[in-house]
Amino acid sequence: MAFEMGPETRQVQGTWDVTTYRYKIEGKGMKLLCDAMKEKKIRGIRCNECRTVYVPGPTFCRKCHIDIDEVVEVKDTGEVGTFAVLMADMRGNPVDTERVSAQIKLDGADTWLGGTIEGIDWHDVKIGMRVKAVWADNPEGKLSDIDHFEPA
Amino acid sequence: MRNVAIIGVGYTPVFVSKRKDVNIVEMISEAVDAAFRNTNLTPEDIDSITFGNMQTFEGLNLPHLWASEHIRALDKPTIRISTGGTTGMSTLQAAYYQVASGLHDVVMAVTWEKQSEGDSQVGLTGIVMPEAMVMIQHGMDLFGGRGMAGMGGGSTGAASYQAMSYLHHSGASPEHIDKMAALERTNASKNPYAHLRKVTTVEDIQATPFISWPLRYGHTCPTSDGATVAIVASEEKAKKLADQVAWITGVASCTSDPTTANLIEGQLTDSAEQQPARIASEKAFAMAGIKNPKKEIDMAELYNGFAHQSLMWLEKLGLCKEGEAHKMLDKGALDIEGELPTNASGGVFSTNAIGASAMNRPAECALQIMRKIEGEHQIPKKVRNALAHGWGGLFQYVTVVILSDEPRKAK
Amino acid sequence: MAEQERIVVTAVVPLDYTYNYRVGPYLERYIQELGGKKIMAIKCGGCGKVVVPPRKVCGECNRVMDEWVEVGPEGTVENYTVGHVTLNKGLIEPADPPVTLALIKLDGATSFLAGEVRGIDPADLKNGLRVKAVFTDPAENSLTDLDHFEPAG
Amino acid sequence: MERKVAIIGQAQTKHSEDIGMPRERMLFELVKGLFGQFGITRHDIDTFVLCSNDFQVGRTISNVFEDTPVGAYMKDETKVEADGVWAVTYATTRILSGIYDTALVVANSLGGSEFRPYLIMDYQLNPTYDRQLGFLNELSTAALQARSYMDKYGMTDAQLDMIAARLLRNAAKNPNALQAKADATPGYVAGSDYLYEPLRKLHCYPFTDGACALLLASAEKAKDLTDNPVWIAGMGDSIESYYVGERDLFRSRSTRLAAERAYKMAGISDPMGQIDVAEVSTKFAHQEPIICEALGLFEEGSGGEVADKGLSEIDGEMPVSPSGGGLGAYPFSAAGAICVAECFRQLTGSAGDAQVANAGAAVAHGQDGFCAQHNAVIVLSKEEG
Repeated sequence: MAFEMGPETRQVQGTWDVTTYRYKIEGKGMKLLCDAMKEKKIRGIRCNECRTVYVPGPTFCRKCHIDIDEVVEVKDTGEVGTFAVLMADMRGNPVDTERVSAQIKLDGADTWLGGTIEGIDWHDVKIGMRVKAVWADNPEGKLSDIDHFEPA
Repeated sequence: MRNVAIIGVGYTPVFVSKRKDVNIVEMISEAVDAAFRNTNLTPEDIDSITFGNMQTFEGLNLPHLWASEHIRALDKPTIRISTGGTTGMSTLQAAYYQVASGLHDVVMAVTWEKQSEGDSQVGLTGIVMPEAMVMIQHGMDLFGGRGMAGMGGGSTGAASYQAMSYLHHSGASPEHIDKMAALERTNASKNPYAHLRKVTTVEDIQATPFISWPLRYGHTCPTSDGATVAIVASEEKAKKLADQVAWITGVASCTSDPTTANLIEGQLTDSAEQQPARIASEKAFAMAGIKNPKKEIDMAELYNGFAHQSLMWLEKLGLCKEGEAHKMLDKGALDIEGELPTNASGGVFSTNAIGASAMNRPAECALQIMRKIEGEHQIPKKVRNALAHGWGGLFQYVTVVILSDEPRKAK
Repeated sequence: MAEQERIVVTAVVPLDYTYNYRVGPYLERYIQELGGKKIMAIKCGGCGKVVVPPRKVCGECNRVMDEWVEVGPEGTVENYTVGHVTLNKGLIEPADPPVTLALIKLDGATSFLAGEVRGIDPADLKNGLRVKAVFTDPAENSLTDLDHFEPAG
Repeated sequence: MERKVAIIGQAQTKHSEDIGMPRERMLFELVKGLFGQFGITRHDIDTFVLCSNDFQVGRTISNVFEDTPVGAYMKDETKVEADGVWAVTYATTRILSGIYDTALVVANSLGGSEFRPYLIMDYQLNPTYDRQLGFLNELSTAALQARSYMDKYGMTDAQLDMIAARLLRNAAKNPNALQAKADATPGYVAGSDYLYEPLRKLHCYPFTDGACALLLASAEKAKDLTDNPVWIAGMGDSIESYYVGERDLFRSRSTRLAAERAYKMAGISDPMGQIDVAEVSTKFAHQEPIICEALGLFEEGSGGEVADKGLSEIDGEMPVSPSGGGLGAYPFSAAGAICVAECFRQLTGSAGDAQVANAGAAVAHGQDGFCAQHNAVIVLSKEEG
């Protein structure tokens, strides 16, 4: 059976006023991480029970459902957990240079951290590849203090 | 628990990118009417209604309230379920539990989306927007691409992480994604209720540009307007009301932590690991009395927002060994005529009215079992057991429903 | 465990989401007819009720409604409230002068239509008051072409 | 139904205007506290039923970041998007099915500090008509409902003030309530500003941050975990027309139908005689008589008389909302779950200063929509039945 679409009807607008919200977000792990980055260090939180190391650190363990607050430092080297090569921008237009975004499992951490990989042709990036962080010259305590990662 | 069957399904007459002729509740009522028509039931036969969609996609809070007349809910129990991409199946599961518990005998599950009225990219971004703002406040370079890149470029970027990890661990090649995409689009061309209905070749897929390696435009799903309704009933009622039914023999859901990326707290799992799929499917198989799913499951309808996912889910849901899915694809086993027809409907990948997407999976399985498929995608072999799968949340939430041609045997 | 140091970050998201809703054939015709200063309602072939604004389905008898009838433009106030505030994006703002909101049973309709009654001291607003519709002139091809109500006669 | 389901424990936040912590932390502490009461862990829970709302949380898929705080990591979980009573009924259904033995219900919202409740209500309006015109909103519709009841049955403004004053006094006996005044009088209520006539500020629910968790179990499991279970004896819900202009606002048809279903299941034929206490989700003072009458607790139209005679006081003939109800605190999504939790406190004799003597059966109510379009009812009992 063929379905015939009826005539077009007009549109009216509505909004969802997201700007009226005041979202409260746990900031402890992010502050711990950013403070450490000022010293070119990376810190997270470890669960005392299952020994999982989270970076950035949450205030409770996902698996054990207990409060956690043991600060640990992890290395700025690690391996590529997975990656993607950005070839179009948010609007779908091709980008001039491909950018390698990766999820990196830092040595000593059980979670992944996002970052950009440079200094290698994107065709040669592999999962499991060793990388190290390249720090900004004058870290300010921001996520951008790790400028990028490069092959170790 | 009582046995429960799907006794009928109703779709909107079409799933398309823009229904400009009707408003939201008018569109939903088309699927409700179709379900009544297909089952010869009337609203008086319905004890209770379950209802679901992704409400932020249309900017409507609790839309079942506005829709109450149009879904024929007046004076009936009604419940709204919302679990993201899996909403459709979660809504069906709520209907299942209402009947299995003995609370109701005949329940109608109503699921829909009219994505043309909102902006689904914006809606999806809204999941993590507050966290992203905090990361930007802490110096994350979201758009410049330096330093910590955060999301890796929207939902496709996050899906690319998953695709890459899957390819690496399974040994499949990017061409397998193209091949799966072509297969499903071609299946969709046979399905009158599919949105993208063009016979598609591997070359067609490969002609589309990359968004984020390894994913191309041709690997992503459309956004659709449409609604799907299923009516479920107890064993006693099913036998009275319908000549052909499909039994719901297993249900399960499982969640992990949001795995898209590190947000403001480190996340535990690789988004290609999908342990919830393993946990949920094992539970559903056990409930359905299925001991060897590789042998006993005759078809699968999988939730694939992106083309690599069909292959990934087959492995994670225990329908084949890890690393085997692409070999089955090469052998033709996933074709409509194959040994494990996968997304004969064309999948979410070809039709995606999000709230209904995870409902269309069990709906298609049920119609295949009843041999009531309209269109050319009826699976030729007898389907005894089918697996329907839903996926949602922030890459971390899985639902599974097993449908069978016979009721569940009492233990 | 000691009381944890708590750092709560407040985030405000700098964008609002916009939606475009199709009104559907019932409201489309309703709006078009307002331009001709007509208020069109829809009648249920089952229970005979006449509802305005018009819509597709009668919830009581589950029928698709398709019989158009003109109602009003006069009607009777059946319920009302005087607002000493208004809500602007969810925030309470004082209303000076107070606003009126009435549920009006238009002649020929069985449902009540919400509307503002002007040209009357809010203290005189009462149930049973006869009112008539005032239309925007010239018409703007919009829902607000039925602009407000005022006392009849 | 072959099985019985019991509520074995409840936990609530201290409801406030600003809970001062992220939602995830609020939920984690709430659930940790509840588990602590019974010495159980998240692994003892078979299924999690969350209850929150995307618009209230301000993000798509509101439960995404709620799973791990409630302990649902790698567990069965789903989300109801409605008032918390529906989450309780859904969790009950899941246990009744025989597939699960324990269920945790967690409902929450941060309506005090995070979002604007009246704006969220606007998003429920038909976007093609009511939302375009702006006549209907949370307060104007409530005022029409109040006027409808008061006109129909001759309830006076003073009697409406009495209802609100009683609820505020009750709330003062509830350690978790937000809006409370131990010596509230009708005059105190009448001294607050008019919003939409006849409603004044103190007839309305306060904007509330809060959460409620309930632990449900099958009969067998309940007896393992507690000596003091409260049984879910009956439940029902019903929806009515969206169109405010097509409803009799002075009565609640959907509450009546919901109650009929719940009472039938619970074997209650005479609610006035058989129910000992009610916790009713009244967002506005005038809704109390409308809903209570639909629940069959008082004669239709008796709201004024009930207020005059003090029949619904904690020591009255039919105590209603000893917790202060919706006027004491109204965290969206959680409000109805809190009514269930308060009934649990009454039936286990742990309601403190608000304790009703000899409470054996209770009714809890929750609502959604303008002028309570959608209503749900749960009957709770000390008897397994």
